[in-house]
Amino acid sequence: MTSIIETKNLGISFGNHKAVDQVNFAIDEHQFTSIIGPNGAGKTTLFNLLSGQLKATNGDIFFCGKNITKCSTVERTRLGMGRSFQLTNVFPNLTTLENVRLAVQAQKKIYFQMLKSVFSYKDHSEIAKTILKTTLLVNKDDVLAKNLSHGDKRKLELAMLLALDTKLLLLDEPTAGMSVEDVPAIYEVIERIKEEKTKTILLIEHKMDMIMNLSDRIMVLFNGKLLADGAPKEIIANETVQSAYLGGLYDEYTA
Amino acid sequence: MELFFSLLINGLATGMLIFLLAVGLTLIFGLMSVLNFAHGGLFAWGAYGGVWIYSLTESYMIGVAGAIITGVILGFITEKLIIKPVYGDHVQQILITLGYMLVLGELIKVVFGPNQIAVSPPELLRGSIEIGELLIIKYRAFIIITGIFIFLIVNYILKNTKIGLIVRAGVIDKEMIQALGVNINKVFLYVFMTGAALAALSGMLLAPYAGVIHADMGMEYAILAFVVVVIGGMGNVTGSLLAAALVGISGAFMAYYVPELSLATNMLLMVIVLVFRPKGLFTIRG
Amino acid sequence: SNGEKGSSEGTIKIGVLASMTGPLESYGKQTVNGFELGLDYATDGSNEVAGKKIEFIVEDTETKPEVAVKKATKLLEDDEVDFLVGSSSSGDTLAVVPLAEEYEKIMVVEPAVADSITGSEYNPYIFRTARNSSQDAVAGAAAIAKKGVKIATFAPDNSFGRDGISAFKEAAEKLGANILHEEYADPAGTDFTSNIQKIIEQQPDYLFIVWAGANSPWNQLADMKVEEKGIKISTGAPDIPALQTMKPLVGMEGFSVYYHDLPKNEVNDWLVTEHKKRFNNEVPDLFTPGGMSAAIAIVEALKKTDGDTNSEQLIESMEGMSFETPKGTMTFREEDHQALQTLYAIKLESKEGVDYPVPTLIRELSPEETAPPIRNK
Amino acid sequence: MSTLLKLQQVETYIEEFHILQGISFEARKGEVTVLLGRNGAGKTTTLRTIMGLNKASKGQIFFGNEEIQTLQPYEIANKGMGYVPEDQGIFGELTVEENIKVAMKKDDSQSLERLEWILQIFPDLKKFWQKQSGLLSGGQKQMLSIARAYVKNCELLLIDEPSKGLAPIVVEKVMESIQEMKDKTTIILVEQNFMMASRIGDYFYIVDEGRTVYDGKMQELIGNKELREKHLGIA
Amino acid sequence: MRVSYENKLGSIIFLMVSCLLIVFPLVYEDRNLLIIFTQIFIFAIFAMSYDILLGFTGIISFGHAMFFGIGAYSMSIFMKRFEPEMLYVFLALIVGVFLSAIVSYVVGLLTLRLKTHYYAMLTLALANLFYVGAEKWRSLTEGADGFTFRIPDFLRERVNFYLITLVLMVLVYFALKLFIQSPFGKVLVAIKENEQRTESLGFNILYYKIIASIIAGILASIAGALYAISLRFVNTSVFSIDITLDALLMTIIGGVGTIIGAVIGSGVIEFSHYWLTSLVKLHWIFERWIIFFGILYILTVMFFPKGIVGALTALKRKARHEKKHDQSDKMTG
Ligand SMILES: Nc1ncnc2c1ncn2[C@@H]1O[C@H](COP(=O)(O)OP(=O)(O)OP(=O)(O)O)[C@@H](O)[C@H]1O
Ligand SMILES: Nc1ncnc2c1ncn2[C@@H]1O[C@H](COP(=O)(O)OP(=O)(O)OP(=O)(O)O)[C@@H](O)[C@H]1O
Ligand SMILES: CC(C)C[C@H](N)C(=O)O
Ligand SMILES: [Mg+2]
Ligand SMILES: [Mg+2]
Repeated sequence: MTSIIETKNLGISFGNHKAVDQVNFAIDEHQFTSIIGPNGAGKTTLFNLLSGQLKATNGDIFFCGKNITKCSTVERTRLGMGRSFQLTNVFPNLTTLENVRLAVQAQKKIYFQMLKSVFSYKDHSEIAKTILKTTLLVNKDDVLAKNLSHGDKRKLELAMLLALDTKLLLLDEPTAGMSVEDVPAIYEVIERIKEEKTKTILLIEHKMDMIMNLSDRIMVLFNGKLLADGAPKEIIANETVQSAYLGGLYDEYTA
Repeated sequence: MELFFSLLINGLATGMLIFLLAVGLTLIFGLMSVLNFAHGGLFAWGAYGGVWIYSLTESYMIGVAGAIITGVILGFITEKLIIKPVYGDHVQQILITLGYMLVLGELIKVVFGPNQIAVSPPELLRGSIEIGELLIIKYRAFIIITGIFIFLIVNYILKNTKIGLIVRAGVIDKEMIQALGVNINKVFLYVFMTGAALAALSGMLLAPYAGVIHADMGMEYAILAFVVVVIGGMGNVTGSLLAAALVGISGAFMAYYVPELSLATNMLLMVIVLVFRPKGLFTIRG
Repeated sequence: SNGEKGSSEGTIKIGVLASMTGPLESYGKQTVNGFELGLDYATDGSNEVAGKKIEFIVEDTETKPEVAVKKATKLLEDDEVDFLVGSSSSGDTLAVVPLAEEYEKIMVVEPAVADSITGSEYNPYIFRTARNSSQDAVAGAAAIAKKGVKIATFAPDNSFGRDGISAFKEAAEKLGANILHEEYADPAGTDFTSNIQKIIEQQPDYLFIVWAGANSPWNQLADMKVEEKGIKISTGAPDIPALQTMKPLVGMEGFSVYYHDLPKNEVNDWLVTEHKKRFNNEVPDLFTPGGMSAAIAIVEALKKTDGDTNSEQLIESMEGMSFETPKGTMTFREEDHQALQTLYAIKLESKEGVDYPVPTLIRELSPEETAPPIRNK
Repeated sequence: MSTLLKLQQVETYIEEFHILQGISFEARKGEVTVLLGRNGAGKTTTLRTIMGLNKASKGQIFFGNEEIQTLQPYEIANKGMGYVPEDQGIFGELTVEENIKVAMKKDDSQSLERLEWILQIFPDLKKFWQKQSGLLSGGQKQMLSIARAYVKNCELLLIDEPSKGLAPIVVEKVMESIQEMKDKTTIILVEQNFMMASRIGDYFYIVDEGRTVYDGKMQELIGNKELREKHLGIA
Repeated sequence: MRVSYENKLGSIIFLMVSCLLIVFPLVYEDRNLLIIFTQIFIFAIFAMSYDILLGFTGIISFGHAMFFGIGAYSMSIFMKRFEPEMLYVFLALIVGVFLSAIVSYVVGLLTLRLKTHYYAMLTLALANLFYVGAEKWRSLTEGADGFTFRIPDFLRERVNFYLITLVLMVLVYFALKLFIQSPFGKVLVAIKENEQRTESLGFNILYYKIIASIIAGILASIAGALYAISLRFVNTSVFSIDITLDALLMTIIGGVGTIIGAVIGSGVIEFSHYWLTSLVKLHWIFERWIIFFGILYILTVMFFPKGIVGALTALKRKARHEKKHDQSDKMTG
């Protein structure tokens, strides 16, 4: 089986601070991998490297066997890597629907059409609306994104990623701030995508129950280094992970 | 060698003058991120107010004080009426301050008449000193000293108080700074008034230098001040000082050695700086 | 419906374009005041010529060519004026000049100076009572240029400055002077010391300056002790507010277009008295006599045609016409319709009770002496 | 125990939208009062209204004995209220140090003490003391926001979802710190992490569609599965 | 859906007004008004081109006069150097468009490096360099004095020219309306809102910014060419900051990001200018009409902070909301 994404000695430094340091991994297609680690461990930075928001100081990234280290964000997205952002990052003065429709438009590769109204692309709106429903954003089509509550913004963030419909999904704390009531539904959405076995998912989360239930594999980042990489059971047993990341709280989740 | 020093000193004096024009703008535009196109209007009013009092009292110092008072009063009115409603919205700032600039400029003509008014330096600062071959115009030396003095004061205040910090924080997130217990509206008002007072002061200092004041002087010099603030890096007083010196000195040397390009000097300088250092020569740390 | 208005009703309409706002506001107002006085003078207060009433409408060009065109078109089409007069800026005037031709109306140019108005952009409907740049230059040259005199020049780096200097150069060289160096500075600059430095290095006998605008070099010339270094400064005397900035130049020899003390004739006496009477004791300034001359020229022409406003006739009667103005006799030269006129070689002197240096007469420069080259062919 | 903050039928409009339609609750001294409710219920708006960042159009807010709904945010803050907003509200272009300094009164030894204490809880902040705060990781920003509110000595602290984005071990520390402060500082907490809310909360209110619809002791909620299912959709 | 409906309404009104304007010169002979309208149409095109940058791509430029000036000088120089014939008018237009496309391409490239004020100041400087260039290249431009030129007789006829500018404005309006409603236009708005996010959706923002910049530049150059024809005169003032400020003010007063706002703004400014200056005859205070002009700007910001169109939409939205409110009240009540 070929790996869909692979890194070789990947690293980035900010000044003399190595935020990501010599990270090597390869992820198989349709695998569900979670990344955990303390705050500031370099998880988001790793995502930024994979999706092209940041340029690696050293090392290489391969996507479907192709070296994409030098590719731009745009190229990577077009190759089939999509991501959501930890800190909500949407188009604040566009409506929820317009936000998602832009993602649909990108997915349909309608880039430079300037002589046709968007309203003639009926299917785009339909797809966007379906996705909004999936992500529990019903009745919010016409709300400007900046006026959404925090939790709803998180949902919109996810909706835009789903609309992009990429092979690889990089999810950065998708449920942070989502209400207890809605988390299960979002969890289900993610689980369903996993079950479909058409996409590869990389997930950053601090919610251990979610991670334990979904993951085929867990990678642990510590001070930019890949500290552990393995099946959920192994990882959770790891002492360093226990003491430096979970503290006493893990029991609560399993209880 | 004399030539070199002479060009240098004259360029530096022009630079200091530009710095004086720009320092108020550095506070208002650089720190508060307000695109105040009426800045020129403020300093034209400072010049007129100051010169008027100067001619009444025949005391240059009282004239300077008068200019500062004009600036403070005008700054107060301007902030309350014109600037306060548009913090954070550049597009609206452009419209309202341009409108206000028209009002200020025309009001000068109503109050002081449309003609230019001649101004000469006080007795003490007239003429020049000769040191060997080198000729130093007294008023220019005065400008250089004043410029450095003002720079030191403003810099001291920004470095040793939290004002600069609070203003920058307030621009980033006005609500949050209030939630931390800061009456940001008042701080903005005071900073604006200070900026206006500095603008007015610089107008007054410019008057004897140029020898004349006129109602349209505002727009003419304001652009130069904007140029310096941008080249120096927004909100960076030291940057503005250095940028102003750079503009002044390169102007002097260009006029001497490459006169064909002297018309374009400032703008060329700005293009070069912006293309190679997109955030200004001296970007603010942090 | 508009067609019937106008001259046939026995009213002659004149549209005056002037900068009533903007940087040339004071020039505009001088022109308008002068024009009003001129009509009074020429019609003996009746405002009538050959039985027809004269009306004039002032429009503000704001010193913007596009506004000037709009206003001129309004005057020509809505008000159906028979004459245009104006304007305070050469740019505005140049933009309007073709309209005069298109509508076949006489335009009396006052006080715009650009040579091209009666030169390359000339059309037969244009008459200019103002002196042009070349006349200035010839006068400037006449005041200082002699065989063997070394002259450096200083001017703003724009059309006004460059045209002025090239005309001066031509005139001065004709008189045998030697132009050592031409220096041009940023018209909006504040620091001219570099330029002055360069001039000093050339060691000329004279420095001839063409300057307009408030940011003048006078102070810096004094501060840099140009005159102490044996270089005499010469320039044109501007209007009174600008003279106030020229205190450092007392003693300077140059030329003047007009200062109310200079011309000695009845028209000027009348102008000075009347002006003082009407405008709380102020004296007429630089372009007031110009406005007056324009009015006199129009009335005189109408007298000749007996009130007929047909342009062909007017042109015919105006070409070569001489008329009395505050500056003495002016004559519209047949070839290019430029009014030849007296200019004045002067010296700036300080005078008791006057808070600016006063231009005092050295000698009158006759219209023939200052006649500029003909350049409209 | 005495009531420190009391809201009576508070209503708030944002632009033309009627967001809060009747919020009533009290926070007692020395307790942690938790606001629960689903996304968009109006919890954040409630905190913002208390802080004066949104203006209540109806109803009263008492802080101690004083009505504060007409005051300016800075006046409210200076009465002894602190706020950790949901989007952290850090000044991204300033350094960590500057963010903290902005909040501190000058030469306040008490604040310095508190700063010491908070930096022990979040050693990361110390490590990145001179770093531009906008470059911090998500969790670090959250820590900074909490720390900044802590250094001020306030009587009442409004905290909007502090645990989001924090590693479990840090969440635990935040919880401990809140416990530690409790006797001096009263806390109103909005929290989606039910584990955390239940561990440190004393009393809770449930907000739905801009109204407070249920309240009770935390213990009650923990013990009552039915209640949880009804109001929070969790078991 | 609603959005498209509202847009249609605006466009229908616009079209109706335009039709009225077409018959206007036939029924009412007032050359003065004709000229004012022509000027409005030309500046409407210019302001609309500016709105593409300011309203849709979020770019503040202080140098838009650059393209206006290029258009104006291309036309003027062609008319002066060659014969005043329609052939050369078209040639001049093409040359102007071509030149400003090149310049706007280069300037557009810089948007990638520079943000907000910095970009604004850079464009200010570049436009100023063009200004100086025009001043210096006197053999071609005759500097600040400028020069007059002849134009084809067909265009000299004011009614013809009025109709041409009107039709051009209407065409530009609808083309831009389509443009901003297109997928391309939507990406532009996305860029204005959040560049980085737009990129991560797979849109190459550089292309979009450059294309927007070029379109704006080309339209501005056409406006400049028309302006030169209307004056039959050109001088360096076409490169001045005042020209840019005009576009800026018109766009803001009308309502940023609305296209129609640019047209309305152009009309408002030209007419209030005309009206205020004509008041001078009434009272001496209006000699200082510029004060009132300035106050107009100030009042606009205070009472219509989103411009005239913005104020109208807000009113409408409020009305709709209240209606909805009433209904829901009824339902519950
Ligand atoms: N652009 C940047 N410049 C400088 N330092 C950075 C930058 N981006 C991240 N860092 C630093 O790199 C480290 C890793 O940050 P990162 O955002 O990847 O953490 P994280 O693992 O996602 O943490 P969290 O769980 O809190 O989100 C942090 O210490 C952060 O301050
Ligand atoms: N500026 C605004 N304009 C219109 N509606 C707004 C605005 N701000 C908030 N809202 C709406 O007000 C409602 C309440 O928002 P609030 O942020 O208080 O919710 P919350 O309970 O904090 O939700 P969350 O748990 O997601 O943070 C939401 O439906 C939101 O869409
Ligand atoms: C002397 C003045 C009338 C000069 C004016 N600036 C012009 O261009 O004509
Ligand atoms: Mg992260
Ligand atoms: Mg919230």
